[in-house]
Amino acid sequence: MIKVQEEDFDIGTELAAMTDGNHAVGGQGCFVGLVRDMANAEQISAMTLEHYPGMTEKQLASIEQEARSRWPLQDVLIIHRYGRLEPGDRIVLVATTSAHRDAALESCHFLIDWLKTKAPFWKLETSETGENWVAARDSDDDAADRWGSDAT
Amino acid sequence: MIKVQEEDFDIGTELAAMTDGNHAVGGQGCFVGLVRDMANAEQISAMTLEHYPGMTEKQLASIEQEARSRWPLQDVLIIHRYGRLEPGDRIVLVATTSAHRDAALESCHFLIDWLKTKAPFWKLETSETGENWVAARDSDDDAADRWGSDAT
Amino acid sequence: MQLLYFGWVKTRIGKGRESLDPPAEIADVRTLVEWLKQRGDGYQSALEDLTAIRVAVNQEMTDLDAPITVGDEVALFPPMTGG
Amino acid sequence: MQLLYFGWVKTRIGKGRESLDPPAEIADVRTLVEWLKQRGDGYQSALEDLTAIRVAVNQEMTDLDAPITVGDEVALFPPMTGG
Repeated sequence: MIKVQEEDFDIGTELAAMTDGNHAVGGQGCFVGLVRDMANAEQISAMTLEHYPGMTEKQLASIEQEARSRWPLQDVLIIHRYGRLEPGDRIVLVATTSAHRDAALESCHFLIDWLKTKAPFWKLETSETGENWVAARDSDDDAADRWGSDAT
Repeated sequence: MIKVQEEDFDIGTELAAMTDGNHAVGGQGCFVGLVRDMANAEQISAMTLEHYPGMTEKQLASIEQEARSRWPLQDVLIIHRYGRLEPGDRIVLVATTSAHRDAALESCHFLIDWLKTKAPFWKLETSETGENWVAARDSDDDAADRWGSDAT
Repeated sequence: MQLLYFGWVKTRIGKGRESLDPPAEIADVRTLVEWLKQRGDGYQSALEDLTAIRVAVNQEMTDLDAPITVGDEVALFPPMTGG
Repeated sequence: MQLLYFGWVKTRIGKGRESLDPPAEIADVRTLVEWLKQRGDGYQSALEDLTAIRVAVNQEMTDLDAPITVGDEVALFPPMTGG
């Protein structure tokens, strides 16, 4: 399931909804990304996430499908926020359920790695010195690449 | 932090407590283990976890320390339940926070792999055919071994 | 043709969206971008370094060689920074 | 000496804990286990396959060659199945 939203989310509610009543789940992996207060030694007061409505949902759905094709997953959840966030705010939640722990944890790692470079979001950081678009990092490309390329 | 308890836990509350007020956290990884309703093609009605009070807490603390020595973690939480559980019930929660996503996710994977073979718990499955102690699996030993051996 | 800009491409061009009618001979993204660069300093600055530009046509990722036609939605943006 | 049994070791011996005074010449876990096996069929069955037995002395993991003394807490159990 894909959710692209401005509002915060409740991790406990979201994770419980994936497992309630499904007694075939042996493991649930999850990752939560949060806004840090420091970037390049500068104090950040806000991070504004811009995205490409329409394409974002399609890309996230495609990334979900890719994860499902690679691991035996029972459920996949991606929640990605946009708009103005502050340090400590949650940005993104990815969670997967599987009969097996390796599938759950590896697929979470895959999802967040691919989101970094393949989900159409752009981050604008606000600090004392002004506004600054966050640059894509080579290390994020490398992290995405280690999973190989899209099957499609 | 280590908690060994009979009661269930609330994932949302536990995860939020690790990040609230700490604006240096960039990523939080977590894994939840649940009781499955099938084992070796048999329907399971209950799983009873026995543990070694005193030693359990020591072992979990030692596993937490090992994770902290291997990754730059800001916080580590391990909650492990004991007693009688039913299919769908939560057994264990591991969660870590770090400035970086790789550290958070890899350390969660490490923690659950080591818990499987190094935490003094034993599982008794109840099915229609009676009670059966869950046998340790070679694949769990292999999973623990891939992280190398204890530094101590 | 609907044109969308995101991230610093948007900031430099000074708008996030516009509707334009490029000349009929513009048949791929690369020639569209060259045409846009002649529209002013903002476009010139935004589209100067083509290695930093990512392209989506009708909400699908593609590249500068992608063919385009009148009714397409073409988006130009820097590398994505999701997650 | 406090003896603790878990998992199927406990089930086969028929109890989870007991206090015993082994003879003075029993100075390591291996000889303790051999002595226990003479106490009855339950012990014999539980401790038959030593490769399946794990050992903790005073709540620290160790092995059959570990030395033991009178006041120790010795635990015998199958491989752990946590998580």
